[in-house]
Parts: sequence; structure tokens; C-alpha cells
Amino acid sequence: MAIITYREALNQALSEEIERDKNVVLMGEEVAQFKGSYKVSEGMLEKFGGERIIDTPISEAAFSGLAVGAAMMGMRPVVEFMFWSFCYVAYDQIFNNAANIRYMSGGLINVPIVFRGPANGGTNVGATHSHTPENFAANTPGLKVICPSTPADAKGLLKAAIRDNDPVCVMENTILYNLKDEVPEDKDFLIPLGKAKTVLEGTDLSIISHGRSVHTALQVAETLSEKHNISAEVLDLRSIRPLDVDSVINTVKKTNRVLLVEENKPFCGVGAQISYLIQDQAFDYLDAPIKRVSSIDAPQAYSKALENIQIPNHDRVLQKALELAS
Amino acid sequence: MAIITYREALNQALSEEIERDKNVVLMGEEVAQFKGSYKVSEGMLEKFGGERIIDTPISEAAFSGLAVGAAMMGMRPVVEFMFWSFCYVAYDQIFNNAANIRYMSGGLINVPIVFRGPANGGTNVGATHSHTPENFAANTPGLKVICPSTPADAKGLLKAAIRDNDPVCVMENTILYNLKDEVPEDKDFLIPLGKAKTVLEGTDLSIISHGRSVHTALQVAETLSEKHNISAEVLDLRSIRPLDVDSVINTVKKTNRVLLVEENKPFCGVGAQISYLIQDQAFDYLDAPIKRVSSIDAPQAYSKALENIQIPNHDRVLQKALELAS
Amino acid sequence: MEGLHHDTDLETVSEKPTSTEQNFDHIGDVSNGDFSKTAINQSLSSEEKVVLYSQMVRIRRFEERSLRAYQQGHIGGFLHLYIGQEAVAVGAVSVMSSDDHVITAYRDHGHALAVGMDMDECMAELFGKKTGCSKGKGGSMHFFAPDKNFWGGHGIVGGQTPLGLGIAYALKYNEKKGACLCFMGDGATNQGPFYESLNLASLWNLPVVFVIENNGYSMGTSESRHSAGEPLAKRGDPFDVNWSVHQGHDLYEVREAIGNALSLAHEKQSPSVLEIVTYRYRGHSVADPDQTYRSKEEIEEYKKNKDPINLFKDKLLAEGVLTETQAQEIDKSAKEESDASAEFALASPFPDPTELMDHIYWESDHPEDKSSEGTLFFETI
Amino acid sequence: MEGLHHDTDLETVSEKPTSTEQNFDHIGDVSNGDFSKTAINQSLSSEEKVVLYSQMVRIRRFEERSLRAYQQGHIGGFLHLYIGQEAVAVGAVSVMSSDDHVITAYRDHGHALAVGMDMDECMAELFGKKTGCSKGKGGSMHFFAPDKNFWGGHGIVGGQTPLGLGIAYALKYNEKKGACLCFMGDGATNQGPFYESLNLASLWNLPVVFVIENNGYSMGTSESRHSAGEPLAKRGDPFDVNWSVHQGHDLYEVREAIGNALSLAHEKQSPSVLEIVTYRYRGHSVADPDQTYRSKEEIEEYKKNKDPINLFKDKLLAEGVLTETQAQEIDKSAKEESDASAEFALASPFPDPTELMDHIYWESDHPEDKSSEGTLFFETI
Ligand SMILES: Cc1ncc(C[n+]2csc(CCOP(=O)(O)OP(=O)(O)O)c2C)c(N)n1
Ligand SMILES: Cc1ncc(C[n+]2csc(CCOP(=O)(O)OP(=O)(O)O)c2C)c(N)n1
Ligand SMILES: [Mg+2]
Ligand SMILES: [Mg+2]
Repeated sequence: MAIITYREALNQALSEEIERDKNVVLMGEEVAQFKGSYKVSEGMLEKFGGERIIDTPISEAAFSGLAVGAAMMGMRPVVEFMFWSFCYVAYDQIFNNAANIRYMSGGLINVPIVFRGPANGGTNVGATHSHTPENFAANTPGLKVICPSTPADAKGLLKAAIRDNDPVCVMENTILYNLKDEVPEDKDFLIPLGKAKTVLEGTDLSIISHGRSVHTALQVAETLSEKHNISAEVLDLRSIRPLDVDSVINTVKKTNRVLLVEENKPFCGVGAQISYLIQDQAFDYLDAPIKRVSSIDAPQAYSKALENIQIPNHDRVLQKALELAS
Repeated sequence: MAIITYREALNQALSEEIERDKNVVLMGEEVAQFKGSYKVSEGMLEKFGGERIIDTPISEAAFSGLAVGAAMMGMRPVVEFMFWSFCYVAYDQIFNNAANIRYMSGGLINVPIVFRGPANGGTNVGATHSHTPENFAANTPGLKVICPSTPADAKGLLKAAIRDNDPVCVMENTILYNLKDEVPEDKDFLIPLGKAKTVLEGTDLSIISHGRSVHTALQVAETLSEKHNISAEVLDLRSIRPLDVDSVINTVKKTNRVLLVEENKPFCGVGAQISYLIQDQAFDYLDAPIKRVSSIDAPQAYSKALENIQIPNHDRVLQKALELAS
Repeated sequence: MEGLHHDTDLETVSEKPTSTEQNFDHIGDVSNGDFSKTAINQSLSSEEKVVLYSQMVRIRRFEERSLRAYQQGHIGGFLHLYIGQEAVAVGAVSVMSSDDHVITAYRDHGHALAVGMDMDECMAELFGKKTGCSKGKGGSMHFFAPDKNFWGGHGIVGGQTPLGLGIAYALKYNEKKGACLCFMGDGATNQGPFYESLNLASLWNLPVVFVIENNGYSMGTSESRHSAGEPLAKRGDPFDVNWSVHQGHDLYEVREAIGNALSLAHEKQSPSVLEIVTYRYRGHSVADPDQTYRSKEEIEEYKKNKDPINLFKDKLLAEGVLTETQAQEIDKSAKEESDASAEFALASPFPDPTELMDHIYWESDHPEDKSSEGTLFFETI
Repeated sequence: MEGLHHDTDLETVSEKPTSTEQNFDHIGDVSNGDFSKTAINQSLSSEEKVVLYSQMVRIRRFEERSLRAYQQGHIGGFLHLYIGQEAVAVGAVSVMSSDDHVITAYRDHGHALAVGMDMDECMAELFGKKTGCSKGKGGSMHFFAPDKNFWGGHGIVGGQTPLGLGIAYALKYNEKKGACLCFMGDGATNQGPFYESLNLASLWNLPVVFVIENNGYSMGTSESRHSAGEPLAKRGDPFDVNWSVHQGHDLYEVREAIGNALSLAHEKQSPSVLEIVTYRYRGHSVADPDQTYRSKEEIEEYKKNKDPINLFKDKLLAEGVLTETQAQEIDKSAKEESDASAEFALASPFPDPTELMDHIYWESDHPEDKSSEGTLFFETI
């Protein structure tokens, strides 16, 4: 297996699916001539031409809706948001049109579309550019949501999303774009949505996480075993909706202690939903209350001195883990 | 105290505050000449004139943003959404501009604005018109959210919201507009945000709810006591953010069993957050897992045959309550 | 100016757009306002003309019947009637070719019947029945018939404009010689996505025709109270989108205008904005008491002088292709068909509670082809 | 046409808008393109002219210094430089009166300094320091100074246009004789809320001036690739909003255009859209390698022939109100001021972690006046 970056893995997934299916196109701001504002689509315009790799004006509502309309007609558009934060100006097209048209038409129509882009903080871009709307999307029946945390997942999940016959929101992370790891070359390498992954086996507590927070969780797990002789299991949800509830419950039953780590803001974040599910289905297995580490409950701060504390970092997670394990 | 409808209570609150403070205006679609599409502002145009009661075109993004800009300048606009569902076309103005400008300006600015309108299902208006975005708003630091369930609360909470110096989202319910009850006439009758209300004392289980679901909860409590000799306590949250966590924890400590009832869709709904808080702060007081009844996890259906089942109704809530109590 | 006649202070209406009201010749040279002689209308056989007439009558009778059903409590939620505007949908659809598509807003009964949906599935949808076109899931605002190139029925004002653009995009991408007719109201021109769509339509040269059905009111707000600048079609101008204004009470004129816009889209893939001036007789929805924003006289004037059905009937009588008795038969059978559809709807079963969970995801509707794992639903029936 | 000169294939640039490029006379009768003689510019004293010159120089030096600080790793996130466009902000702000207000997008350093914010608070904000104008919370895109009628600094493209409208609305409501200058980019004209705002501005007659700073590119997308129809200012036309196009490299012309739009807003409360053609020398943001969408020659041509600072300097030299030595001193002190601001920023403390929780709600910042109860925050530091 080749070792490539998360960015290259996304590029491979997109390129392979565009080659595979004429109905797949990529559209968004600066994806073509500019090679993508985060260079995810580098080289694709040259390779596939302007018919398949399409630069748009700053009209998220119109091009998101355009892509939904095209998907209704059988195309499989991939819409890139420069930041997922910009879905706020296209909200109706995603959360009403993409999500509801199948239902409102009594199943006469389906909307095979992918909305993708980075949804994360940590790069000091401030309150308007750091939203993590995976909880909003997952709250919405009709939408699916995935948050790949590794290059291999980025490729396998994005390819599965593009082949999926329903709308899928793919939430990436600008900080992970340079992350390198092994990625299968198989053109049919797919990771099914809704399958969590135990990225570290452990016995004393379970850290359940998604997206970049998974890597923070792994660092903390290392500290826990090295410095505190605590064995943490780390579960990467990978997909928020569908959600791998079984894997969540299994790790709880194994360790009896749970720490939820995510970049979402806390109130009604993903961790809130997971907490409900765990206490509902594994109540008697819990030796202690479920704990959470989310982003600090403030609009995203610009100053790195603040934002480094605001997003779940090693020390905040470690502290909560120690409280939980003690 | 006079007995008036929820609709009249809102009208009183608006009228009194408009009389009290020149900075308060009401704007939205059909609020003036048409008297409000649900007649909430009936008579106000005649009383206060077109300067204070303002009809807008169907431009939610522009008039929401206009109101935010005016609030930055010291006005106190009340923006009516014909349905809260339409916030999806004004999302950025509410969830970025209203919510973040104070923070991004380091506290130089505050945004005293009220966004109000109905946010409910149950009237067969279908998937696009039945959203309940209280969880989205409450997830967003910078915004406050209230869901009045009675005429008195509608008046006292809306008046408090208008006098509040921060953005407040007031989520009403078209089905409650005709609900009649006693409402204080005092022009300074205010109900503080963040104060829940125990609407029924009980000992065997706690039903925690907000909005119209509170009335369903009360009906179920009646059935429980009459037919099953079970004493249910009913807590009306009234305000989602700020949230009266103490009252939530107190009722849990009293009854040791919790049923959460809401119209929100389940994944990352308000009940998910409450579940987390309860198990975190009252873990040892829980005799059983927290249970939830939310809307069925599908886009809102049009057919009343379906929607009557989709929203939390007496029988669905009763069934869960009995499971919990047994 | 043609907007003004919608204000409560009535003005006489100009019979046809003046030259300042278009940047493009969407209509053949018609000096006297008689469009019956233009090529596209000349090509109509007597039978075809009668069919067009009966379609307008069917739509009106269907809606009148649905109104009664609403009053009888069989229909819930909203019911937005198209009565008065029939010539627009019928005229427009009548000039479509096989690769042309339609999308519209929530006032969609007329377009649905015009594209050939049958009364039964439409009435049953209004009743929220399993036999409805959307199986009771969509209701009045959300009729769909993809097999008839009809893509809804959309409840969020202006929300369908980017969708219409996308349909046009897909047609062009697949090298089909087709276009999308995207209907919208005058009030919908105040939703931002419409302008984003105009820019993209022109920038990418997409075969979309935005048809503004200007009935003069956005709910209770007259055009002059909701929109600055006239005519509304001119809003396409700065984007170099062809635009023009037409009278919607004359089915022949509608056919001429839409026909020309469609050929422009077919030949050059150029988008257009057509403003078609029309009028609704009923309140915005059945819930609208209709007492605050227009005079009874205004409504009566329209019914008297501009009723699209009467006007077309008179033309056909004059042309000798229709007789009074025929007209009465057409009306009679339209009423019978409407009554039958109401009976059908009434007799049809409501969807089963378990159907709440159908049609949410393609995948959950096709378990045999399921590719994902895990839990998709978090509160089920 | 003036858009074309932004395409990578260069064309010669017309020195002033042709008559087809405005629907309203926003500039006095200036035959030869020399705006120095118009009343608003005649009224300038020599000292005032020198101040305007030095302001442009200060903005450029400040930003050049901030670029170095970014490269040294002192500044995070985005840094959008205004270099090349200085005459627009300085010229516009120079004709404002006390009740006029400003709001702009994320490329806001020039406007901030033009309204009188000092370099220290601005540089410190870029450094994310407690001493920054937004206390380190906002960063480059979010400068604010309400005390100077400056309302930001907004990161979401087009998101400030309704806010600017609201500022104008509040001014009119409070019967102030003021207006709001709402700056935006050429790319921002493709955001729907701008059109909703144009309609409301005209419908309600609000004193707002939308100033499109057309630097030819929306990030890496040239005007002709992102917008159909020219000029962009004409997009105000269908809403009956006054519009015109002007050259932004001539500070005198900017003053004339903005001055006239402001008096129109003051006297008649009429809104306007002014397109001011300008150019940015640097990449879209410091992160933009600037290699995909324009030629080095294009940039060089601007620096050579259209640099607003050089052009104004030459004018002042010719007018004899400025000498070379003065100019050098101005430049020297601007550099020193910039360096000092960087030192100030560097020496300033970062915000304390607990400050994360400040400025979220007015109420939590004023515990003494707290009216609500219950929990406001669900994960705190
Ligand atoms: C975004 C949005 N805002 C408001 C509404 C409520 N609403 C439904 S129809 C309507 C008036 C639309 O008028 P127009 O576009 O002229 O269409 P017409 O009803 O005349 O056919 C309004 C305000 C909505 N459905 N969507
Ligand atoms: C809604 C939204 N979409 C995309 C972006 C990302 N973005 C920031 S600036 C920009 C280009 C804007 O160009 P223009 O309006 O011409 O302003 P300029 O940068 O030239 O000053 C883009 C696409 C954003 N901030 N907001
Ligand atoms: Mg209308
Ligand atoms: Mg630009």
C-alpha cells in the first residue's frame, strides 16, 4: 500500500469515481483552475477537463441547489464547500431540498449527492469559519454524515459516499489534509458507512470520538498507559449517521467507563446523543457517569492562545480521562 | 387576571414593549396590513402605524440581517418568521451575525434582537414547514432560546426577551395560539429566561418537556394517576438556553425516573443534551435509564394519519411512561 | 406599469407589453394583440384547441372540488388554489417537447394536471391518502411526477429556482435538446437564490426558462409593496438574461411566449425570464380571508374581463372550433371527473403507520441493496 | 467592459466610465478625467491633501509589515491584504460626515485605518493579543470600532450587505442625516442576500451606498468567470437603485463619486450602487500562491500605471502641495509607525484562557445586571 496524505486520498477517491462514472462531477469555488483552495482537487482539471471539474461563483445556495436538481435527474454531483461553515448560506438547499425531496415525493425521487469540505477549528480562522455542523446534519432524517479521520478512511468513505444513492455530508478537516498513512490502491476500496473502528484496544475506559479528535484521543491513551498505567480503548465513530451503535455499546460493556471527545459545541452535540444511547442501552454496565470533552462553549476564538484551549486538546482530555478512571 | 389566548398574550407583550420603548419595532411578512398570517399582530398596525409594524417582502436573509444591523445600532427589532422553518434561508444572518458579532468584536457590540414565530408540527404542513430548530439555536453560543407553552409564559417570556440585551429566539406553536388561560395584566410582568416550572407535582417519575409537548405530558400524567395510580411530576423547561439545570436535577433526585418528551427530531435533539446532563449530575439517583419520546425520525409527513403518530402523542408518551414506571 | 394594475387602486390594463418591457423579442410580430395567427398557434388543430380548453376547465373544476373537500375537513394543512391562472400552466406545458421539464412552487395543482397527472392521484394526495401521487407524504404543495418530467411542487418560496437550474444543467450535460420551465411567483423574485441562479444560468448558458407568474400579490402584499422597480422580468437584465413581459389571460399569447423561450433554450441554450401577468381569484390559501389587501371590484373585474377560460372559449366559439353544447359537455365531464376523484380519494386508505419510515433513504427502501451498516433511525414506529 | 481588463489576456483600460455605465450622474461633468477641479476636491486644503496621501501610505506600510509578521509566524489564520486598493477606502472615508457609517468584508485593514483606528490595536488584533481592537477574538477579518462608526470586518462573503442595510435603516428611523457605506467585493455580488438588500433599500428608500470594490477577482476567479453581464453596478438597475462605475486608482474620482452618492443618501435617502474598479497586488490571502489566474505582467502593469499612491503623489507634486522630501518623510514615519505597532503587538500579552468566556452574551459580561437564571454555558474553562 502506498503512503499518501489525507488530501491525496480524497483526490484519489474523487478521481477514481469520476473516471468510473460519467455522472460524477466535482463543483465548487476554486476547485478547478485554482486546484482547490486546499489543493484537494490538484491536477483534476487537467485530467478531466472543465466539464467534470467546475469552478463556481460564490453562490453556495444556487450551486448546492443546482447539484440537488442534477442529482434528481440522475447525476451524482460532488459539491465542495470551501468550508462547511458556508453551508449556512445554502442551508435550505441542503436541509430541505436534499434531505426531504425523496420523502415528499413518496419515494419517486432519490438524491445521490455528496456535500464535502472541511468542518473544523484549530487554524485560527475565527467564529464564522470554524463551524462543525455534523450534529445539525445528523439531526436531519434524509441526510447521512461521515467524518473520516485517516487517509484510508477519507478514500474508502468518500468513494462509498459517492456511490451511495442518498445525500451524504462528508466532513473533513484542514488540519488532517497533510496527514500521511497507508491507503489501499484498489479502485473498489470502499468503507461502508455506519461502521465504527476500534483504533486502540483497551480495558479501563473507552474514549469514543470522531474526526480529528480521534488523534487527540490516541495521544491521550498513550499518556494514560505510559504515565498512569491506564488502558484506554479508542473507538473512532467514522460515521455519525448511520451510527454504529453496536460498537459503541460493546466498548462500553467492555470497559464500563466512557469519555466522549469531539470538536462539536456541547449543547446538543454528537456526544449528547451518544450519551443518551449508552445510558439507554448499557445502563447497568456504567460504573461512572459518561464524561464529555467538547469545544469550549463559546463562538470560535481567533487568537491561537484561546483556540488551542477551546478545541479538545491533549491536556483537557487527559484531565477528564483521569477523573473518570479514578 | 384576564383569561386570554396565547395569541393575544403575544400581542399584548409586543404592544406593551412597543409602547414602552421607541427602539422596539416588529417586522416580518404580512405582520402589518394582513394582521399577521396567524393574526398575532392583529390591530397593531392601526395602533402603532407603519413605522413600528413593518411588512417585508419574502426576503428572510435581508430583513433578518437588516434587523441585526439595526440592533447593533441600538434598536430592539422583533423579527417574525411566518414559520421558524424559514430561518433556513436566513441561517447565516442568525447563526453567524446575530450570534457571533458580540464575540468577534471583543464585546464592543451587543445585539438586542428577538427572532420569533411558530416552530412546530401537527398541522399537516409537511416536511419543509414543520422544523423545530430549538436544538440548532441552543447549540450556538451567543443565542438564547425559549419555548413558551402557556399564554402567561408567552407574555412574560416574550417581554423579557425583548428587554434582553442579547439575541433571543422565541419558538411558538401554531396549535397553542388559541389556547386560553389567565395572564397577568401588569405591564412589567416578566418571566426570567432560564427558569423551568414544575407544572405538576409527582413522586414516581418525572416528565421533562417543553413547548406544546408539556400539554401532552400533562394529559399523560392524568391518565397515569387515574388509570394506573402512578404519580408523575411534569417539568416545563420553558427556556432551552439558558437552561434551568437545577430544576432538572432536583426533579430527578425526587422521582429517580425520567421521561423526556419533545417535538424535536431525536438525533442531537434537546432531550439528548438533557440526558447527558442528568446522567452526569444525578447518576446515582437514576433507578432506570432515561427514556425519550421525540418526533418519529422521519421528515415531517403531510398526511394527518401519519403526522398524528409522528409527533409525540398521548399514547406514545403513555406507553413509554408505563415501561419506565414498571 | 403592468404591476400597478394589481394595486388596490385599480387602473386599466395595457393589453400587451410595450417595447420597453423586453430586451428580447419573445413574441412574433403581433400588432393587434391577436396571437391566434402566430405560427405556433396556427399549427394547432381544432381538436388540439379543444383539448387545451378542456384542460383549463378540468383544472378549475378539480380545484373547486378540492375546496369543498377542504371545507368538509378532508384536506389538511395548506391549499393554494390556481383558479384564474389556468392559461399559464396549460399554455406553457402545451408547447413543451419530450425533453422539456417542469418545476414549480407550492401552487402546483394546475401544472400537475397540465403535465398529465390524473385527478385521482392528485385529489388522493390532498386527502393524505396512500393512493396519492406522493403517497400522502407531500400534500398540496408537493406533487411530483418524474415520469411526466414534473419535478414538484416546492414549499419554500424561491427554493425551486436552483433546482430548476440543476435540471437544465443535467439536460445540457447529457446533451439532451431540452429545457426546464421553472415557475415561480412574483413574491419569489425577492428570494436571493433566484439571482444567484440567474447569474449561473447566464454564465454557464443553461437551458432554463424562469416563468414568473405575476398574479400581483405575494400573499397579502401587492407587487408595489414587495418589489422595487418594474417590470419584475427586468431583473434578468443585468445578468444578460433574455426577459420579457406577457399577458397570461390569453392562452395563445402564453404559448407564443413560452414557445419562443423554449426554442431559444433548445437552439442556443440561452436562459430567459418571462413575466406572465395573471391573477388569482381566491385567497392566497384557503385559510386567507382575503379582506385586507384588494377590493372585491378588482377581483370581479378580472373575472369579467380577463378570465382565461372564458376568453379562450369565446375565441374558440368565434373560430368555430367549439360549440356551446360541446363546452357544456366539457364542463359537465370535468365536474364528474372531479367528483369521481373526490370519491376515489375518500374511499382510499390512509397510509399505514409503518409507512412513516418509508421513502426517507433510498437505501432503507432497498434493503436488498443496502451497502451501509449501523443505525439509520433513532426513533421509529 | 471594464471587467475585461481583469482577464488574464490584458486589454487597455478606459480611463473613465462611458455614459452607458451609469443610470445616474454620480460624478460632476469631468471631460478630461481630471477630478481635481470638482467642488468636493477643490474644497481640500493642501494640508488635507497631504493627510490623505499619508493615510494611503500608512495603510500600505502597515500591511507590508503585517505580511512580514505573518511570515515570521506571529499571525495565524487568514491575512487578506488591501495593497493596491488604498485610494478606495481613504477616498471614501474622507468624504463621510459625522453621522455616516462604514461596514465592510474581511479585507478590512484599509478601512479600519482610514476611519482612524490606530495601528497598535490593529496589529495586536492580527497577533491575537489582548490589546487588539477585538481583544484577539476577531482577527484580521473582524476589526470593529463602533466609536468610529466602523461596524466591521465580516468574514462571510456578502453577509455584511443586510447589516449595512440595517445600519441605514436605524439612521433613518432615528431621523439622523447619515448614511451607511457598505463595502463589498466583485465576487460578493453573487451572494443572494445582496439582491434582497437592493430591493429593500429601494423599496424602503434607505440611505445605504453599496460600494463594490471590483478588483477583478473573486479569489482566483476573474470577473468574467464568476459574473454574467457587465458592469456589476448595473445589478442595481432593475431595482431602480442608482448605479455607476468609477476608477479606483484616482483618489479624487473616488471622493467625487462617493461624495455624490452620500449627498443623494443624505438629501433623498436614496440608495446607490457604486462599482469602483481597483486592483489587489497580492494574492487573495497570504496563503494564495497567486500562480493560477493572472499574469505577472498584469500585476506589473497596475503597479506601473495605476498605483493609487504613486498617482496621487504625482498629482500632489504637480499641484505643488507636496515635495519629494516630504513624501520620503511620510513614508519613513509610516514605516516607523508600522514597526512600532509590530513591537507593541509582540510585547502585548495573549488573552488569558478565562477570556474565552467573555463577550459571548452581554448578560454574562454584566453579572450585576443579569436578569436571566439558569445555565448559559455547557463546557467552560
Ligand atoms: C422562504 C419562505 N418564506 C415565506 C414563505 C410563506 N409563503 C408561502 S407563499 C408566500 C407568498 C408567495 O407569493 P408569490 O411568490 O407571489 O406566489 P403566489 O402565492 O402568488 O403564487 C409566502 C410568503 C415560504 N413558503 N417560504
Ligand atoms: C459565503 C462564503 N463563501 C465563500 C467564502 C470564501 N471566500 C472568502 S473571500 C472569497 C472571494 C471574495 O472575492 P471578492 O468578493 O471579489 O472580494 P475580494 O477578496 O476580491 O476583496 C471567498 C470565495 C466566504 N468567506 N464566504
Ligand atoms: Mg403572487
Ligand atoms: Mg474581488
